[in-house]
Amino acid sequence: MLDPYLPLVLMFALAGAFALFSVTAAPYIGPRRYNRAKLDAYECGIEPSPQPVVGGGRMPVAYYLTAMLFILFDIEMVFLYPFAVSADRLGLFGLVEIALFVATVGFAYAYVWRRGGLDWN
Amino acid sequence: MTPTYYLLLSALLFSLGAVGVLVRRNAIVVFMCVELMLNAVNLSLVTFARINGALDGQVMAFFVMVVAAAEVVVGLTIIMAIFKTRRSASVDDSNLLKY
Amino acid sequence: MSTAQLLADDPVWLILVKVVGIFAFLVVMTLFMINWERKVVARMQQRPGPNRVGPGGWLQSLADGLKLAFKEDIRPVLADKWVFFLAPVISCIPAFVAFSVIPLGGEVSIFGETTALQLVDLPVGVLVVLACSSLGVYGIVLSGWASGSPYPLLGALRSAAQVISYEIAMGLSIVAVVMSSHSLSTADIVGTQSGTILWGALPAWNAILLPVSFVIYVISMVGETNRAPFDLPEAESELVGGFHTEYSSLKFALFFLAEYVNMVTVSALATTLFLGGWQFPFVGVDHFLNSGWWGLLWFVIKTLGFLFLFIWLRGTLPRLRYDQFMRLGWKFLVPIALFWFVAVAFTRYLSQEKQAGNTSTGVLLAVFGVVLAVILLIAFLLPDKRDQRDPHAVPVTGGGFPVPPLDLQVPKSPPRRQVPVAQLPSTGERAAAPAAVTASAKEAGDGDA
Amino acid sequence: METLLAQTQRLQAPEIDYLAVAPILIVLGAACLSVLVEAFLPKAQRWAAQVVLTLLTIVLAGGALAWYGSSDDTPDQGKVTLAGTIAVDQPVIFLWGTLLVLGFGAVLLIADRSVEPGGAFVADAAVRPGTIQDRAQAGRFGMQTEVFPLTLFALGGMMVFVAANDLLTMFIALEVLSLPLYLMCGLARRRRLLSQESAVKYFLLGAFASAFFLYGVALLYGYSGSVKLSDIATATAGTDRSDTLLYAGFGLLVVGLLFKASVGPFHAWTPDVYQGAPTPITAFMAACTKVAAFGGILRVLFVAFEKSSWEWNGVLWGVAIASMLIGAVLGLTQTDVKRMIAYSSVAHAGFLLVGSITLTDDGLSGTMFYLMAYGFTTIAAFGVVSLVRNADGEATHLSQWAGLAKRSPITAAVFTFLLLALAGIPLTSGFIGKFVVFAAALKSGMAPLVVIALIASAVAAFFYLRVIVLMYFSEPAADGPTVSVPGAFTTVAITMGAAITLVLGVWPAFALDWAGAGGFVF
Amino acid sequence: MSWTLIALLLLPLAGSVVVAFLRGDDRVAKAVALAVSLVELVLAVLAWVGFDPSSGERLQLTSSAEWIPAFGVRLSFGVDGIALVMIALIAFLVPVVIGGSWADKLPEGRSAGGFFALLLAMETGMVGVFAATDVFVFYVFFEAVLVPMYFLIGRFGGPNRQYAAMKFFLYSLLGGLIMLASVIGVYVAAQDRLGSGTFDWATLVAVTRELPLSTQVWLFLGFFVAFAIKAPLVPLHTWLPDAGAEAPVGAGVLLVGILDKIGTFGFLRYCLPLFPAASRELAPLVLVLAVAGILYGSLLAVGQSDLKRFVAYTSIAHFGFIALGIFAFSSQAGAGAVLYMVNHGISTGMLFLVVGMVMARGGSRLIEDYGGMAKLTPVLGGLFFVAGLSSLALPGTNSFVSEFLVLIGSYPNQPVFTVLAAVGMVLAALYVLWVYQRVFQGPVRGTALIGATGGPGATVDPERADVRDLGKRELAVLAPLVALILVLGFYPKPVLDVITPSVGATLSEVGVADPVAQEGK
Repeated sequence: MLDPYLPLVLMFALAGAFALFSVTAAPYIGPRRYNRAKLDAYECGIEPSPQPVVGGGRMPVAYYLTAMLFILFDIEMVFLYPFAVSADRLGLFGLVEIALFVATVGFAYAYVWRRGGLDWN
Repeated sequence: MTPTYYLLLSALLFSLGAVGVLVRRNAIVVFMCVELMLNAVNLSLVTFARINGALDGQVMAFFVMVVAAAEVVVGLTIIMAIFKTRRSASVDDSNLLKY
Repeated sequence: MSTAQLLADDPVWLILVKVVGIFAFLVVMTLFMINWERKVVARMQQRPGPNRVGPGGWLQSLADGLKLAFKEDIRPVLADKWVFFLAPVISCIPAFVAFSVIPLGGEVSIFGETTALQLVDLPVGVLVVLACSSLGVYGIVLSGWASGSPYPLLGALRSAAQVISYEIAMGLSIVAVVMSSHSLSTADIVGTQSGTILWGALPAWNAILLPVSFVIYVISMVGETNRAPFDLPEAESELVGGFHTEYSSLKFALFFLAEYVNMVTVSALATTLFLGGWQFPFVGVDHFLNSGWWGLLWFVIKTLGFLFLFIWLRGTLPRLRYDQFMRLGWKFLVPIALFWFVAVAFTRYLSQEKQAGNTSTGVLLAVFGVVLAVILLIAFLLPDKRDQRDPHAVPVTGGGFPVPPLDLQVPKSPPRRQVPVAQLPSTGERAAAPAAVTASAKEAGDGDA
Repeated sequence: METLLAQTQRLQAPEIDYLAVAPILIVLGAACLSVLVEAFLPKAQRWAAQVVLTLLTIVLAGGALAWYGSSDDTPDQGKVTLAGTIAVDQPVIFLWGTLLVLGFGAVLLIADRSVEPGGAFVADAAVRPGTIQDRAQAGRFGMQTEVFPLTLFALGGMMVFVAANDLLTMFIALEVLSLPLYLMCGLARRRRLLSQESAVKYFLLGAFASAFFLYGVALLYGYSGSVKLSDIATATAGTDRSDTLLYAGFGLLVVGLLFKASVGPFHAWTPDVYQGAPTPITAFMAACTKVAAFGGILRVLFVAFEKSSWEWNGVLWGVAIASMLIGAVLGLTQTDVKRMIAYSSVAHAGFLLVGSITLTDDGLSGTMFYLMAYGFTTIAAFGVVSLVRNADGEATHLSQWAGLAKRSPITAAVFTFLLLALAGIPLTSGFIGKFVVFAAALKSGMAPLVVIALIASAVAAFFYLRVIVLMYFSEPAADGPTVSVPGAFTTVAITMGAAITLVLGVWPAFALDWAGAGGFVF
Repeated sequence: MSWTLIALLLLPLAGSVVVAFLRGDDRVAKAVALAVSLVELVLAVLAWVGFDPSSGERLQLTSSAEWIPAFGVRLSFGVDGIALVMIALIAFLVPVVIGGSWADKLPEGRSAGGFFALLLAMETGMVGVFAATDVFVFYVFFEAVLVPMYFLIGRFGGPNRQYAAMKFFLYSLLGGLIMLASVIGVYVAAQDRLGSGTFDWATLVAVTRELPLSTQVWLFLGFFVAFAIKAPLVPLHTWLPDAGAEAPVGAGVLLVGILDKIGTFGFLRYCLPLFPAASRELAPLVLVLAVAGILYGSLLAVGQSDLKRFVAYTSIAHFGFIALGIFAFSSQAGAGAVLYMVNHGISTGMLFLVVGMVMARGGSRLIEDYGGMAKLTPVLGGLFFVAGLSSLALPGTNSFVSEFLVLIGSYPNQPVFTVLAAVGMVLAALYVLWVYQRVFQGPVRGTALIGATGGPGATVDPERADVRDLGKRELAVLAPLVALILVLGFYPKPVLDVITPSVGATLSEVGVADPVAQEGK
């Protein structure tokens, strides 16, 4: 009996091989004509700003907030799935617990909402 | 594959994380090293669950993930706050507190 | 014999065949989809669309793809070499892997081997899809970050924020499906959708049983794939091309491929989760329409239906503003999905109790009502009554619009041509200028040793 | 796979003794409620509502605890509930009671707005330090009221931590108590850079330590096949398992715990965090975290590792000695009051560890009594520290305390009393605490450790005395700080701490009886 | 249940609180303090009368109450003869000190109320130390008494007071903590033997003497170090010159006169009865220290240039005699040692007071700043001489009796040490007389006196000098001391009667053969 995950690995390998081949081959297949402007960052024709964006680029805090919220809810889902699978067996206890769980997340959610964490102005 | 290899891998990852925490200077990198440690533990937990033929290790991994997530949220907040002020996330730049 | 057991007996060659088959299916679907999209949109806009290359113009996208391969591969000087190189790969692989768990059809026989038309049936099947779509985000973020250019970075951020935001709604909507079929296995989920409800009037599809989940899923699947009207990361007017602005040649093609494969995957997943998968409605499992290779046909038809929806939306709807888009996701879909999840959980419990003949249903109904009311209250009523703005308060979120870096000053043009020494200003100023640049670079750097 | 499925089939609802865990439920429930208050009340009403809610919660939880503790139905041995994850026994009741009262005092300090206009907490944490807005917010009469729900969550986490009967619950509780503390450290209204820096340090080191703890949990799980303390104890009794896992697991686990308890040499965060955090939070942290951490250490050592004690005893001896010496010696060099108390807490942690590794009933009750005594003294001490201020906020540099007795004899007298208690002079709780712990240790044959501990406390006494010398015998500095007249909240907190310090020193019988009421159940 | 001791304990405490709240008006505070201390003296006399040395009861005037049942700690008080004389000494010295400090110039900003409140608080502590019959309670008082003394030195002392106060406190605390280890050890031993722990002294005596020698030695050392620091035996004495020199005069009297006696009292009350075997084993060590103290203290006293340090070093020598007497293990020497404790309190107390009066006039502590003072202040000079003679144990003064008893009693057991100690007597004569000669004899000279009389180089006319002789208050303060010096010098029997049975009981507990007693048979 084969490991049930083998097909996934094969799929991964095939897709990876294909993608890697593409990115590796690309420079060799295409032409190469040096032009300094071409290698600058694209900023709509403006001279690119001198500071490097990599590492130092700063972004609105809201993105961090979204990332944190995502983590919160993603983890919530991690708990909802096992419950969902065995919901019928858990009966009233499981139901009450999961309702409490969702409510707890809901409190945090309401807090974030009310305090403007979800606003993009 | 014997589970021992997973345990060794987990130990290795944990050590890497620990060393990273000790030698790296960027707060965010340090923080990611801590997360690496937590995930190394997850690997251990799941492997042990497999060895013991029980589910609870995997359930624990869930809890660890939750904790890791909460840590990420809190940690990012704190690090961002100080980063905003100092424009540097280097641990060495935080040197106001010493005797 | 369950699908999982069936698949477990697959010999390696059969698995390889299936892997290659699915890969080919996805690539072909992509090529077809691009063309189809252009044609349909063209028709909607009263123009013919591509009609030159190949029969009826159907080879246009293939030609485009080949053309891309022969374009120059550009890597900006400021880009992070390896991450820039790997990002398309990272974005591409999960797109393909996610499709592995989709059941394309029922039990068939391939070269004498009895098997199911599915690459793999895992007990955590649905999670694989979700996991892969999460992994795909890395490709997006890393590509934007590695480009070393502000537009891709902001595009990537937007895109990532969008994908993860809608992934929440998507994940929550799927929970209800999982609850009704007690399994995360895609084959099981398809299996539970056979049969009919309401005395044969309707198929027992989850789309009908769980309409709210279905709607949320469909909306979020469009948001998740960054498609119109949610194609904000590629909003040409604001952000040029989004996270892949700096990419060209085959690397760009890979992003393109990944996007369309993702579309196919989410459509296929929608089919699987909500439209009974490969099964033909109204007839029993044993009916000949549900046997053999027929399933593949129904599956493709249903999937194409969803794909058409994508095109239709693109041709019809204007693009949303970013704040509208995030509001829709976070303030509408997520609370409704949560509410719906709890409601489904209660309803299932109630019906279970009723079947068991327990009489305390009334009490439970009351509990149900109270909990619903509480959640409703939280989800809808109170948060909309916005706090009075504190005049002193500092906005938590900051500006959400695509803005150039916060401390943007009009930079001094770096000298392109060598200026004759005589024309240079005094040496003091000459020394000062580069120093300023390094100082700001140091300031902006993260100080990592 | 089949066995796993079979396990899921066996899932069933656990028994819950709601009365026993009522204090936890009340505190954590109120914490959620508090979040909602934060979300829905207008800014102007939040402070009042939060203070009332928080104090009421603690009182209610205390009431529930008292009711449960005195009820006839309560088994004397204590009981294990919530599917074996929570044990409510006599030590837990004692520690819960201590935590709640200490928490009450800390909340009073947190809530005070008279000493510093608007309270010790930043009005708006999002404002960047050092900017114009920051100076404006420092003068505004408002504060980030999120600190109240955070306090309640931390308190709830502490309560679960001391009652956790398995390591996973313990880990979760550890995080529930730590994460809010990390945040609270960064919320000071003044000296925000220091405050934020302390938060970062605490967070990074805390997360590092909890990773160690967790790896220890994983290894012990591998060793014994369970994370229940009792199962680990059973496993250590057998001999056919991998000792490597046991030692490594125990070591890592204990490192995590010792870190939380700021036992040297795992104390590196303590001085920085104590100094940088807002003083009410420092008080909360110093008192309650110490109680919780040692509650956890006691339970882990007593329940899970009693049988293997000969393996680790030597190591913990060394740790205790190191902690006492580090705290005592490094404390000598400090020039900041808060840092000094931090080092003193490291030394005290060493004393507590001496009591913890006795593994006797006397050691248990002695350590718990010490915790209680230390907690109240510390809360009051930090309350006093928050009163001594100059234009920039608190004046914590020792030189600024010179001649304080002349400006404010009562403050100086109270602080002197508290310092004497920390030094362990008779007629204060500190003396009785040291006495009971050392008596237990001596009884377990740890005479050398006791002697070292006594020498360390003599050394430590030096830096307490130095403060007294400064306050009483030195001439006041010309631009010295003023002593704020404390508002009702701070007054109550300081009075409570000092009075209990005195009562426990003069008439400790009731507390000793309570602490010695029973052992752990598992 | 006798209330005398409890009253003795509570009265000064209450007085202290009252005085502390009278800080506004110094005169009232002083008056109240004096009144309280006089009432205390009356109470002490009552206690003396109530004590029956011949009854055979070791501890009398006992009282006891529950305190910490978990550890068997009881608030037990009682006195034997030794403790009784010490309490009487306290009650006698405190009013003297209050009178002596009546007109002290306090450092700027300090109120007299605080000073007297601390004095009274210390009186409670000292009485408690001597009256406690529960080891735990003893320990509590032992430590608690440090605090008021610490503040007395630190707040009201000389220029170097911070250092001195700190040194005093840390030495005592370190000793106390080491003793704590032994206290706990004794408790644990009792718990092992009796099943339940106790701190009752009488019970413990029965228990600990059964302990094996090695245990006894360790526990003994714990107590011994604490007491050796208190009664400064030589290597542990360095705090005393500093503390004695920097302390205000009144506090210095109590420090040297009473507080240090806690150490020698502790030897008698705790070290010997609790650990007889260890005491016998370690007696030579103690004797070496004692004799070293005598010689070292005397030599340094000879070389001192500072008056207060001079007194402190003479005390170190005297404590050597006391320790010698105690650890010579004969009833004569023991009784002599206890009597010496009383006498030393009186004579050194007086010496301290007189030195204080000299300093109050000259404003300097250095001997070289004085000279020929007897011309200006003949009465003061005379009294200084009396105190000095008492200190060098001239026959006819109180100290002679005790020193003689010590030497006589020690000789049969420890001839070598006794002979060495006798050398100390010679040195004592040297240092007392030499200091007297330098300060009081000859022509008026020295910057302190000249500064006080009209500038450097001025010819001092005794008739017109500003340095006045003793006033009425000062005479009243010194008179009782002189009286006692003389009375006890000629008729020490009442005190010895009280002391002897207790000393005898102690020695019988040690279980050594008493050569003097045997001869007497």
